[in-house]
Amino acid sequence: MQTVVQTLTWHDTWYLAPEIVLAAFTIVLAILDLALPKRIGRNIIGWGALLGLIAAGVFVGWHIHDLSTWEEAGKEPFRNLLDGSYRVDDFGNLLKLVFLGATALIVLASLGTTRTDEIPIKGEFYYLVLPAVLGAMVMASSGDLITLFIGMELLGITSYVLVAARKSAGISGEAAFKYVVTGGTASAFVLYGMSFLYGMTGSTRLSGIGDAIGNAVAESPAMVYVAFFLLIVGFALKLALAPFHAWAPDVYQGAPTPVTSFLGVVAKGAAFAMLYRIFVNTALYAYADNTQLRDDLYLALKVLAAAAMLVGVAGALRQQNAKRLLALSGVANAGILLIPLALDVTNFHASLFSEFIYYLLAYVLMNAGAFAVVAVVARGAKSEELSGFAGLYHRAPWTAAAMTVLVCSLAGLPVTGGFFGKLFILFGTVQTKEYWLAAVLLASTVISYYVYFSFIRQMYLRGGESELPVTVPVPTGLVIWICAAATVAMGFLPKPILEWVDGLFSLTTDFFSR
Amino acid sequence: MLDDLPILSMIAFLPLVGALVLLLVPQGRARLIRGMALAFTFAPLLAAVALYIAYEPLLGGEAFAEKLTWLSVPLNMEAGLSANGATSYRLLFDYRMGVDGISLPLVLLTGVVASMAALASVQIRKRWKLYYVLFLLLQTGMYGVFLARDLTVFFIFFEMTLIPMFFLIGIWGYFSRENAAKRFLVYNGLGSAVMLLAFLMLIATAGFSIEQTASGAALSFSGSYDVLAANLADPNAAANLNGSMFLSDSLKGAAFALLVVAFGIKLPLFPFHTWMLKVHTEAAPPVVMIHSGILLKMGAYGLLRFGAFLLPDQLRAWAPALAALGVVNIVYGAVLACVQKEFKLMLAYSSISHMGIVLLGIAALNETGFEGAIYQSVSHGLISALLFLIVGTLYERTGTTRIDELGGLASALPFTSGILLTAGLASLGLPGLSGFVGEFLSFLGLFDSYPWLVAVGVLGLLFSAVYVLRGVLGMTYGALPDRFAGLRDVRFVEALPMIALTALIVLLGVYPSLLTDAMAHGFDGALKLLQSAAGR
Amino acid sequence: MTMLGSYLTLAAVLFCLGLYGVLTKRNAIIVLLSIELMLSAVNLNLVAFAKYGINASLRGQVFSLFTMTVAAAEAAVGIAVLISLYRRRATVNVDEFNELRR
Amino acid sequence: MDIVFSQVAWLAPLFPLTAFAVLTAMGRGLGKAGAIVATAASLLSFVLALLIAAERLGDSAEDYTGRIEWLRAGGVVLHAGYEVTNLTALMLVIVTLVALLVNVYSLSYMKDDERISVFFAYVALFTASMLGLVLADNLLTLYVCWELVGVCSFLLIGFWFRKPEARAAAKKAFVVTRIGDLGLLIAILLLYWNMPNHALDYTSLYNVFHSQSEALSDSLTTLIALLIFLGAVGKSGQFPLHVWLPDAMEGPTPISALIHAATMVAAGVYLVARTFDVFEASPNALTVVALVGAFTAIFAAAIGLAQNDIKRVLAYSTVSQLGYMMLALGSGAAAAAMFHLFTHAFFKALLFLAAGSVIHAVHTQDIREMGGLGRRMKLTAWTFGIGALALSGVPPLSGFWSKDAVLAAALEKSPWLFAVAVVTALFTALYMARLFFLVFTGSSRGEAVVYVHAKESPAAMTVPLVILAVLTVAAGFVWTPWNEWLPGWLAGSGAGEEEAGAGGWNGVVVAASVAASLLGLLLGWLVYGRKGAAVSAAAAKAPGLVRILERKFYIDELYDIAFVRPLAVLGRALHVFDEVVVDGAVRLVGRSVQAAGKLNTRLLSGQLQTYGLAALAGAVILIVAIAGRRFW
Repeated sequence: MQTVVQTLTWHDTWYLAPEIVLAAFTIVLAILDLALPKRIGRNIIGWGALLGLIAAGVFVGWHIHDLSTWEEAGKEPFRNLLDGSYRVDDFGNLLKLVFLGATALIVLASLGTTRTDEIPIKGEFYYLVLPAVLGAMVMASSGDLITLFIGMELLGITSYVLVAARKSAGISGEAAFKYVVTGGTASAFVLYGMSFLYGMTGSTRLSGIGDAIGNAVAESPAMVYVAFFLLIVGFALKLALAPFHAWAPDVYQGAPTPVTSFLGVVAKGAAFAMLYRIFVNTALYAYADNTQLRDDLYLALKVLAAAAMLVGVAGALRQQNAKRLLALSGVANAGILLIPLALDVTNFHASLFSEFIYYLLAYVLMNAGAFAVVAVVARGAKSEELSGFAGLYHRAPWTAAAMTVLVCSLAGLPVTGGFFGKLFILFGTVQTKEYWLAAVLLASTVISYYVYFSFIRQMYLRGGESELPVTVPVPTGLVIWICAAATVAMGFLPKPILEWVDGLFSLTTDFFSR
Repeated sequence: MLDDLPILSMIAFLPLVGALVLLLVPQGRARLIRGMALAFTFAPLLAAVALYIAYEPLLGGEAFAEKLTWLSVPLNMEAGLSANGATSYRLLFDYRMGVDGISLPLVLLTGVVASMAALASVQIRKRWKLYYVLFLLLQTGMYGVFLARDLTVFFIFFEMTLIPMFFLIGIWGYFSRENAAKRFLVYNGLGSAVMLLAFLMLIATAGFSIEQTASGAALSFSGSYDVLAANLADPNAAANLNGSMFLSDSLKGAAFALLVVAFGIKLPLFPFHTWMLKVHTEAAPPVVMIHSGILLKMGAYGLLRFGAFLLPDQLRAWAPALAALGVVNIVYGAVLACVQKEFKLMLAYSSISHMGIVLLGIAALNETGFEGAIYQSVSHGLISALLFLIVGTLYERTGTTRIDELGGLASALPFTSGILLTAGLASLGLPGLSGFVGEFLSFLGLFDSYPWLVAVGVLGLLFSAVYVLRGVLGMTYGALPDRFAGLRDVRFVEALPMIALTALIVLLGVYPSLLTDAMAHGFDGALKLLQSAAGR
Repeated sequence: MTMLGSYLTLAAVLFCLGLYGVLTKRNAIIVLLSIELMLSAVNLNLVAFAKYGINASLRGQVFSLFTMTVAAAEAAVGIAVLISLYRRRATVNVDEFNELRR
Repeated sequence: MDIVFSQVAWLAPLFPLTAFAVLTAMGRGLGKAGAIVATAASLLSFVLALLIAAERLGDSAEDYTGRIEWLRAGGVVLHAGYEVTNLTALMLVIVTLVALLVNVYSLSYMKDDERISVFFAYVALFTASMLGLVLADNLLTLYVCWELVGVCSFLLIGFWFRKPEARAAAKKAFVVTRIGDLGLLIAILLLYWNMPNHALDYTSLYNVFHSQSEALSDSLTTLIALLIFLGAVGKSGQFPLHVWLPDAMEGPTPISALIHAATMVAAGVYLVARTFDVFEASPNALTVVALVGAFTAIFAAAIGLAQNDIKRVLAYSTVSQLGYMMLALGSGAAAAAMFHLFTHAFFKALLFLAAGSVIHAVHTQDIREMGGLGRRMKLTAWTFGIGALALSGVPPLSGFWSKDAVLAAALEKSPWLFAVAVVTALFTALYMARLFFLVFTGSSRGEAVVYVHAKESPAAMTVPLVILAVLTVAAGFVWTPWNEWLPGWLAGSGAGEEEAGAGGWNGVVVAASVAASLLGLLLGWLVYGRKGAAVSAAAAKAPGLVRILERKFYIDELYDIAFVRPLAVLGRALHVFDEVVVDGAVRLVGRSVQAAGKLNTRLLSGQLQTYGLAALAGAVILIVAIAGRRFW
């Protein structure tokens, strides 16, 4: 059957406003960067990028508000563009907000720390971040394999360049190359899987696939399995889930610190968004027709999650380089973030998205904050080794305190966002009776105490050989403290966020309804 | 007059307030910092005493209970639930505080030991400010654990003791303090992780409650003790929720086993005890006072609280095992204590031995045993606090606490030695001192059901005599080595907490009703449950 | 359906070749090219499905067009990165790109 | 007749307790003044004791009991109470009297010690707890005081704490007696759970056991009796727990007199007498008591023959005499036992104090370095002589009468026990003679200087000697064949002793005992008393035997091998176990995690294609494991 292609109307541009804003800012800033004479510092472009991100964020917020008004009006709160290849719904919007916020934090932090010797062409960094976020946003709100793929590649390619931005250091180039190859291979796997998905169902529309997948499994299950497992492998590579994680530490170490935290937060989040879009819309949607497929796939996801959590923390045990350590803890956290998706949806447990986004938010905060601290410390100590943190308690007590909060959150100690994020995920796991997974999560948490202990030890129990105080640039300090404060706030009052998410998001409307 | 102001929260959070205030004081003002820390340590103690005076055993702590919904987090509802007529589906984190005959003595103990430790902290020579901030945070955690009435709140307070303790060990300890701290953190982290799993199991299966509102059934999960107790006690509770919630015995058993491990680590139970040896030897004496004086008691408290009040069947099923383990603890710890050369290690092992007696009391499953367990916890808390106080002063003067390196101190430090001797006698269970009452009650309680185990356990008293005298006499009696000739006895500041603790130990030994009366009726609910459990 | 089968087989072979290249070839250029090989396998798949698959439509072909363009961009970036790296290391041997480790 | 003083009997322990409190509060500064205070306190309680006894002399004085609730835990209600019976009244007099005398004596004996006030504080605490023990109306209260007297004895044995021997002796005393205490504790637990309505007081015991009620099975009764007896064995230094008592002589001599001769060690006998109903309910237990007593008596007497330390000789004789008392108890004659306890308290205290006065004079305890002191210190010699004769059972001194009663009881029980007792009597006389002659007669064997300066002790020390000597002579007449007042009076109440007149006038007994004692004395004179008799005469004749006796039958060595060493070995073994196995397991877990981490780090070789291969392997495993299940 031939569907009539719905064309893009002017009216629709309103729904694309955030994306358009970002694109516009990218172009303007690029031109600005060329036009501006050398003597003028490139921080202006940084501030511009920040402005763009905020503007986009405002529009997203506006959309969220619109949608909720529709909901009150009894209208289904989502909008299909290009007959469903692009969806503006709460799922997308919430994630977009997270991405934009995270990027804004990172950019703000980098305004303080990045020096010319780290990123020679600062402007480049700033106006390349925007298209990357744009890609992430597209991934978050696509309803079609093609658009998903475009978003993925937009994000991917720009981040390749960003990783390489630290021209001075050879490792940057090496990291970029490794990232290119891994990323390329990952995309190849994902695409190959997509192609089979399309082949089995005859549609690239997620909704179409969801409708057709049931029969497809009935006809030729093997092909469908092939499709999905290719996808899983591809995403496992992108998310650096164990044992697909080995590239992550290298890339994270080689990349400029702001880029690293961008990869750790936004790129991961976007990949998760894509994973949600595909799996919920197809496998979970087809649950009624075919439980077996879904069970197998989700079991695979659970296993991956478990492996990631354990390998991540275990690997981090012996790391001496702060960025590599955080990279590996990122592996573990990716595993944790994967759990909600992998859990069954039962009468009593349907809050997978709340669990996911809450922990994602907490993770964004602690990660961005931690990397900001790393950047500051690295600046002082001229190295990214843990030893750079030695005696931080004397040299910069407040920064040390903030770092302690962030580390506690990473370790999932109360009362922090990380704690409640983990708590909700655990509760979901227990509700769906996946006790083994809960046990693994807890075990990895306990091991992670050892890991994060190394930060604490350096900061409090070691006298720094250089007792000279660390200078914290205002913007970076601001970010650090925003992150720390927000982390604590999320620990004491998770309610507002969750109420909000619960009010906006609903599996049925955001994914299933056509 | 007390029941109109939230005294329990005051007790729990005054130290926290103190910590926050302390943060604002400049590092240099050592005296001011110390004074404020003392003030904020004694304040909750006074509050606790006021509570003790106002507490009516017959009425229980109802008058003081506090409850306010801290978080009520929405859980997304699937079509299935709304089909069952549920209109809202939430996860409740209630902030519930309460006091009863079990927690009251321990709260008092916390107050006393913490205050004495604060006084003893004169020995702390570096990083005053951080020390006292952490010290106060730790107190909030400890009070909270004993006062909480909701699993999540309990867990949070429990974890709150973890971090400050970790720093206190790691920064102000002796030579291999980092190792000890790391061990403490990971081992106890493991414990609390296991505990959390058990808690979540309970919440997710037994924590539900349905209230019919005008708009329909409001379904919620919470960890509040009352809800859990109600559901767990009600055999057909599962049916209340169209069967899809399950309270299978196997699950209850698993949860209880997890709890035994979790609190066993704290207690410490025989195979899980090695971590606390390091803490005893490596941490600074005031910190050990807190650790061995209070933190260990959380294990006993948790077992009683969640065993006797929530999972009586399982406690009953486990009682023989617990009793046996208790005896193992007693004898194992005592025998090991007999051969230690390091006094602190000897004390550590004796703690293991004494906590074994607590286990016996719990395993007795009758009021006598339970009260014995709590009494023993309190008295051991006081005694070991006193002992480590002395250890601190001795180490300060002699630079060692090895039994074989010391001797004849009675001629150089008569006062300290006298107190040390008294403490030793108390810890070997001399009647007239607090140690005897707890031990006697525990044995008495258990004897009814397991006379032979008691007969073996009593050996612990014999061994305790052996190692205590070996240690104490070895250090205080005999000829005084010349290098100690110039030692000066304690100053008044140091003597004060010693005298106070000794006085308490004697008081509790001579007039035990002080505590037992407060504990009376504290276990009525649990005993009822246990009876019905026996019935089933 | 036989046609489809053979196309898919060919695509599979290509994909595996590409993967093999990525995993074994020492020359960075070849590695990048192998990735392209994998992507072209995908394209072959898409086109084949678009022709012979159930409810065949232009979608697959459109998809493949997108894939090619993006692949081109990716390759370009890849080469650029490689060149900058080559400037510094004076080698394109993948084995020697191991400054980042442990 | 009204019994006003009995009602305030609780004051008796209170006086010394207050003294103790004052002395500890004041601390060392008090010095001599403290001593005065303590002595005054003991005087007060002595007066009170006399008054109580006086008002009970009339036969029909009923018992008085007063109690308070000590602790209520759930169902358990434990009382603290006191009870005044004729028996307790008797004990009160003994204890307070000896305590008073010892206090007076110590005023001068200890005057040069800078810790004198500490000493008196301990003594006061001891007196208080001993009186509490005597007055207690139930077993728990008794147990509490029981432990307290133990601690005081421990403290006083170790009073000269700088001496390593003192430290060792103190530790030994505490630990060994504790073994017995645990028996008592278990007995109490058993009684608590088996007595009707959990009563622990003597009255209920009397009701339950005496009326042969079937509340408790025979075997249980026997078990309880034996456990109680175990406690007595520990305290009264009966075999096999006697080892601590001789070592306890490390303490100051007045303490040996007070605690380790007259009062505390007798507490075991008192305990058995107090709970005699339990024993009567179980004949087997009684037999055990008798046997242990008899054996201890002869065993200790034999050892006493070969000791060279004046105090140790007395110590072993104490053990042996306590054996006598146990024998009497075992033979069912509680009154006889109490009678012997009564007399023994006086003459043994006398002997110890006299010995103290000797030691005070010559600063040695080794009788081989003494001799001829009789000429230098007449009073001491005379009093000591009286005590020795009394102990040897020479009529008409008190020792004769009480020993007579015991022997009679033994004969009733069985001729063998009687025989043993008689032989013991002979030994007793022998070693007392040896002691007396070696110390007081002949010529000095120590350094001449010491001998020259040795002189009679001051009045504060001699006066108590005289008083005790008088009592030693007189005390026996409360129970003579023609005046059976004591047993009747005791039977009047308390321990309830129908077959009181166990003694009676029995020609055989008298003849045997007199013969034995005289023979012993004669032997002693022949070997040690005559001119030119060598100190080591006996050793020369039978060296092997003497060595065994000197080494006290190697009991200490035996225990060392049997218990002390194994415990230490076990401890070390467990220590290793703890380090290696238990902690090793923990470390192993940690290590394995670390190893996993290392493995992961090894994977991160920087070789991109290695990463790829690892990933591929993982992918294959995953797919085969999960998708594979469906298709194969």
